[in-house]
Amino acid sequence: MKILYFAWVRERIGLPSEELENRSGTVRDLIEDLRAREERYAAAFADLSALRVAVDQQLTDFDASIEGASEVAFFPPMTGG
Amino acid sequence: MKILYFAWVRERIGLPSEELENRSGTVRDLIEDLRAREERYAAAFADLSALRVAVDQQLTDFDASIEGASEVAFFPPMTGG
Amino acid sequence: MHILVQQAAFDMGAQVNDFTSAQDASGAVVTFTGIVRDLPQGGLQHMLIEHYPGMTEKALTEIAHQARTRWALDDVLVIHRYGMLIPGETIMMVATASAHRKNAFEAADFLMDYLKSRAPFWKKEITSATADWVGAKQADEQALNRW
Amino acid sequence: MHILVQQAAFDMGAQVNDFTSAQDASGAVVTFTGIVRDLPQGGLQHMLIEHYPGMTEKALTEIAHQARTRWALDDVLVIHRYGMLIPGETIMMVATASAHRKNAFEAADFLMDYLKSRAPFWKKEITSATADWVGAKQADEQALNRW
Repeated sequence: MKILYFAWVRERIGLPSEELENRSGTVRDLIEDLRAREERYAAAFADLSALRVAVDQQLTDFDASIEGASEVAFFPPMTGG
Repeated sequence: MKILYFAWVRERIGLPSEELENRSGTVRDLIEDLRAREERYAAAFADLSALRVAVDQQLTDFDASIEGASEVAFFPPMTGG
Repeated sequence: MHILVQQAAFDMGAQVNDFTSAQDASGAVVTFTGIVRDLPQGGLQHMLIEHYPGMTEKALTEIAHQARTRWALDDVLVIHRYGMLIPGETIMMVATASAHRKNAFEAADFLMDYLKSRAPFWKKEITSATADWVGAKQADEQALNRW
Repeated sequence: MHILVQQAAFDMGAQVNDFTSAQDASGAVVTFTGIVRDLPQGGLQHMLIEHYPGMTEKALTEIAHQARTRWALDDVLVIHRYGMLIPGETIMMVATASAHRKNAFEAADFLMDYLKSRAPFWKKEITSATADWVGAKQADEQALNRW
């Protein structure tokens, strides 16, 4: 499972992407695991209201399942246009 | 006083413009005079709801005064754009 | 503010580029372009556009001024042709520039609604068999009530 | 329907001309162009636009499809750049073509609202002293409720 980070989430974690072993549960469960890893993850995921998530390139919410997903991406609200 | 006609009003009357002596009163009075002239004028001015008028190049209504005006134009509703 | 009433064809793309590159405070440019299209039943040979020289420029200038009064715009461009046009040719365009996209969109929409019913242009559609003046649409007159 | 996500600059005028001349049933073309503008306090050196390759194209395609479902459109064009852009450069454009001006206006307005908050782009503004990610505006998120 590929985890991607964009914009200040990428900068705060210090990585554009990383590979994790596939897992079950929801986006929220994944975030708990990441937060527990290191301070930079805890900082990046401190305020979920400032974050958005896409599972397999579809925007979704933190309660979405990640079972069988190949990509999970975290980023701030988008500012296109 | 110059009287101008556009689009089908011009075609029905057969003239793009003509000079009349200056007069007082309203647009409606002028129309009565024109209607009385000839059948082609009567036909052109038969249905005022199908006509618009500009006095000195400002869109106005049939009760507007033409006193001192130098141009009065008659035409159908506009279809620009 | 630029108001052009002309018989000659114009290069829409070049006009848009010139207009856009002249803006330095604006983040948003909206354009509308009107194109001669064929009749629903086909067969349009050309369109004749008549206008009222003198009044046309005044009416367009006044409409553009109104737009600038109502929205924070950095610039407005209106080009409208008259004379004979064939299907596919560009009849007219408006462009608006603003720091904010809502202003640019609303002002362009407003300009089009007013230009459609308040600028002295009349269109005639010519086929091999017919030559008909285009009628004003009730919907176009009603559109003015939105503003 | 044309969706382009690219680093390279594009010629807005040429794109508009190509788009417009490809339409034969449409009487109305509306375009929106977004330009890098300086900060209110000045000093912007450049803007960096990051995006999510793969998802970006999917999101833009889906937004364009939605527009085509909701309005009678003959064509839609979306171009969005990423990478480094300097003030005055064109960030992106959308174009819509329809037989009727209201459809073209509303669909372009809709595309911009969705693209702004639902396409995975992020902007960073670089001055000699600062490098700040542009924050999403509450008003942009609320704009989606109009549709």
